[in-house]
Amino acid sequence: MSKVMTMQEAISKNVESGDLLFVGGSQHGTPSAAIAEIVRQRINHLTVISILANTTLLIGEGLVDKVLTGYAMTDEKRSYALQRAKAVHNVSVTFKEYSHFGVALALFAGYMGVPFLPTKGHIGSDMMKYNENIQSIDCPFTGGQIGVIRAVVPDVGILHVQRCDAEGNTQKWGTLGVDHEGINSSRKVIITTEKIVDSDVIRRDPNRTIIPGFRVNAVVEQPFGAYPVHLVGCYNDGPSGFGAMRDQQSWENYVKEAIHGVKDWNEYLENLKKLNGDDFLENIKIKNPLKSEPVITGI
Amino acid sequence: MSKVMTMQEAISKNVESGDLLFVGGSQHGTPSAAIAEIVRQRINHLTVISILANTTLLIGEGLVDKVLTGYAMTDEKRSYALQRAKAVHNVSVTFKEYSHFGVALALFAGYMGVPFLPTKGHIGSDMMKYNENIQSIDCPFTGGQIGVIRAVVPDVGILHVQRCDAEGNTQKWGTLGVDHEGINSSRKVIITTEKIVDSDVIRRDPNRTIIPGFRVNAVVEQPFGAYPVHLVGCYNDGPSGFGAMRDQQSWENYVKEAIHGVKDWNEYLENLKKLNGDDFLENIKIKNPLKSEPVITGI
Amino acid sequence: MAQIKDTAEYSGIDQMIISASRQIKDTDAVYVGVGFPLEASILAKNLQAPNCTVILENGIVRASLFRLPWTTDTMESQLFAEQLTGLFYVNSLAQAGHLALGVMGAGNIDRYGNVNDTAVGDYNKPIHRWMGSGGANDVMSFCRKTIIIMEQNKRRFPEKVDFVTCPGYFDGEPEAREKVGLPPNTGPVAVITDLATYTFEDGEMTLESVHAGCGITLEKVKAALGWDIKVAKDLMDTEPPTEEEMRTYREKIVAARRVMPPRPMPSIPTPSR
Amino acid sequence: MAQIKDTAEYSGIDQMIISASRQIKDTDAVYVGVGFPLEASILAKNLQAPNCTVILENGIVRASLFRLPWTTDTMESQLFAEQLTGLFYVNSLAQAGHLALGVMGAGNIDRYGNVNDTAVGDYNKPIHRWMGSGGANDVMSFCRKTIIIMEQNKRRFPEKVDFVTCPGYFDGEPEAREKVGLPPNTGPVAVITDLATYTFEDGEMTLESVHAGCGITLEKVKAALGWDIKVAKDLMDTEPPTEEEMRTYREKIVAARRVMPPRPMPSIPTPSR
Repeated sequence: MSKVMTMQEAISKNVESGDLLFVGGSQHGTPSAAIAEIVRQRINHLTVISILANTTLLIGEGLVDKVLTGYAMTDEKRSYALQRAKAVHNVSVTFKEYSHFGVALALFAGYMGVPFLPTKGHIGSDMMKYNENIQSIDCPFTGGQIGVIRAVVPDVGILHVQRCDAEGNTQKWGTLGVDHEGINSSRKVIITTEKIVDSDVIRRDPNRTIIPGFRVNAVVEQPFGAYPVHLVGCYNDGPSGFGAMRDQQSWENYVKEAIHGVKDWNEYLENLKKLNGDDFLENIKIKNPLKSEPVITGI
Repeated sequence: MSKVMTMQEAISKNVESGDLLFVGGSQHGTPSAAIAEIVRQRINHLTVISILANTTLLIGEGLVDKVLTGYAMTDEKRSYALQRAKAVHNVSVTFKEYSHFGVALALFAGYMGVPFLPTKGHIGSDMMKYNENIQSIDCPFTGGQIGVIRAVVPDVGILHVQRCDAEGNTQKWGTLGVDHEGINSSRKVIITTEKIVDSDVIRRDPNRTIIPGFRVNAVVEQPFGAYPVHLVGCYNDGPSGFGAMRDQQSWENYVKEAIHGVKDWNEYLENLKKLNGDDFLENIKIKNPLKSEPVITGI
Repeated sequence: MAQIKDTAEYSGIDQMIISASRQIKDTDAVYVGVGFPLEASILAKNLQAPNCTVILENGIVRASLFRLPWTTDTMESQLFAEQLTGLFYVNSLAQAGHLALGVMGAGNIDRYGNVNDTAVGDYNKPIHRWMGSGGANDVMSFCRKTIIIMEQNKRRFPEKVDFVTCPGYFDGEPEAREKVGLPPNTGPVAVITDLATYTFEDGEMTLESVHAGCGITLEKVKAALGWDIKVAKDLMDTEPPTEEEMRTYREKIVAARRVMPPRPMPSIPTPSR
Repeated sequence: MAQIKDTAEYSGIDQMIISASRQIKDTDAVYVGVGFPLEASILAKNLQAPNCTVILENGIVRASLFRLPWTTDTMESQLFAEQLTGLFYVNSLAQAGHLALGVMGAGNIDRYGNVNDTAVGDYNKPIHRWMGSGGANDVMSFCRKTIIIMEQNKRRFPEKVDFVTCPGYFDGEPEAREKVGLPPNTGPVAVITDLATYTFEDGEMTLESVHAGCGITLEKVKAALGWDIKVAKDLMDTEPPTEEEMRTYREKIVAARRVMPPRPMPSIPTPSR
């Protein structure tokens, strides 16, 4: 059964104010277009769990109440996004800090359907003092102390990938960060993809599927959906303008140009080409594509 | 650094009497050739952890003291292998029984490097009464009861795969049973492979690697290394003779023909062809190979 | 193996598989064991549930139709699956509550739906042994609903099993599953045999319908049970197979049944349940 | 950023990276953070450790040589890796004890090797904030040995950190790591700065060598520390870079340093440490 819909539908049907949201694509293939649509729809009071991924924009637009993270600027003095959240939207963001692996473990516990996972990390650190989701217990087998990280089950997860089929059978390659555990822990699942492929492509390489169709609520075809973040096999990091959006003027310009001044991501991409030349997106595409050696199946 | 060696070397250098052994390939791609070599070298007092895989032969040859399993005939009255272990080798085998997922969890805990994993299964079952590796504790977060399965860290793990490179970067496709957690939990790792491929093949599809070279101690190229069990992309289940080896005569015939009467698996394969016709192995090869759609990388 | 002799054009076994297959909805993701459960799920995919996703424990997640394989993990059941992964992944799907339904066999089952796949008599000196849980404990612990398919006789339906491999409703006390830590709102919901179908009312197995169409009587059913079964107020005759069901069943299941391919080694993995 | 002015042909930073790279053995699997640690590991792969496996937290397991990337996860650092996976896998490798060495940066470090990457002053009203642990706690909790590379000044080397992001040896009590449940035989083994190198003796940071070759003196080192440092009995001058080391360092590291490519969005993932 096809799950294909527009980005507008995918977000409005599946993301609600107050949701606990997982954002995939830490460092690789961030779902930038989907994030932009959440901003466009001004869905607020979100709690976000992610590794390094696009939370700054959501924060600065006042849509985030709480962040579960291993790495973020939590100090208003040093973050324009936090200042803006407070000044423009009257939102104070709270943070629960883990080490990166703690975020992975919380999501992994959610994916497995257990209330926590044990770890030999985090223990003895002061993170435990300020994050009640990290505890230490007596190990039932060894007698020593063992850390435990509480499960996180996001209401909705978003992942951008290279290919999936209309039913939502989803394949991503390259580094996966916390994508596997994050998307599999999520109750509702939105997949945005560079390309919707025939199911036959998926089914000739089923080991690459990271979540099966029956777990997926929405499939959106969105080329350059991770731009300006790199996506293996597709495009490199986007050029120009880094360091902008650190003040009110540049931030508001960006939000207007990329989100509220356009109806969708495709119009934004078209505007990028108008501004920067028709070859703007072409230029960041990979230049020397390499193919994997096919694996064989059959009877 | 190349890890390539003969099966004889791989087993003699890495498997010792008294070892806790993980056998991969539950239901798919069992490392039959490697098991035969353990029998040939008569390495005994093994504890074996596996799902449905080739333990019967090891048991009947008196090489196994203990089995960690989710599914096995534990009753001497109903198992020729157990009768033979006792009568011929004076070995009484003990069993620790889990559900299948319990075996996966024990290995997964070993792979993660934690002393246990929690689960909502096994609890309330009588398996807990007879297997001290399954306990129930107060959940540190929810207050309710939660099952815990003790980690298993095998001394050595054996996996048969379709391809790996000389350094041991290993790729298997098709169902994986407990292969991923089993081989990654093992201290020493033996990979037997249908084919040793150029590292370039691995490195153009690194997402398929299930264990990296630095974790691997031995690589053995062994065509038909899973025979008579099917291996995706290579061959179907082997024909003839199922149901044999349920008595002394058939058992001893098999062990002579397949193991002690030949110097290695390749000689056994040659004998199979002599007995059954040159096309014997050719006939079980897949007839209609299908290729996966390559994934693209590059810069 | 007790084969039902009857005068109808279908046997109790046929009725059992067809009745079980009706329980699978088109939107379900179903955790399926080997044997009858696999047959029931393939039948459902050929009838009312073409889109249901079949989950096989060794790591197969499959929405597309496939021919009845001789066991769960074969070249054919793997080929063209939507996802191939491992036992850990499919059981995590189950444990996290994503699987609507489990369909499995059983060695013994008792009044409160507790299943014994391990030992009759003393565990250390058993009168009878099966191979153990396999994936059965996983299925019945995790799936939101579990259906058990098994041939019925008095020996296999004791009032209380000697060994609980898969907890049902323990002694029938309310919330007994939740108290030990099993996921809420799980447990056996139906037992379907070659004689009758059963549901669970307040945790107790309750006779729902008798396979009258193939000559089974209430007395026959009761004689093949180890206790005085609770009978539903609206006890019915089991809905006989429709023509379409029987045709599809004959074509896709009976004709496709294959014996395990003969193999030369003694140490072949036995298919799990 | 304190840049060492010196008369030699190499700076304290050069010495720091080269000294750190020497710690990596050809057989090691090394968990590497972004920045100086990445530079040190790429340098090692071009010198004495061509076969070492470099582990990057987002899921890169890489034995083959690669050009210094501008951060850990780039198209180039991914391309042709031996294994691409996720954060869970690489940290499981670490937690299970398979990684011989971790190399990381730090915000502050104290007398007993405790690292603060979080907050100076009160956690809720900090005088200074960093981005938090990233992968640092994972590296230092799990790797058999951890090396910290950082530029040195008195502020970054307090006697006691205000917030323990990554436990070192706590207060120096024997077995303190094991008591809280950290894996046995782990912890920081060296701190390498632009002024000096340190080891840990009985859990206490101990001055091992001074970068005399680029004009650093013992006094200068002591002035850039927040406590009276324990000095090794056999205090040495740091072994200066060899010609081969300097040539390789200039070619493979200095020439390959790139700034982060400019990007149009504010919400770019900041590279982790």
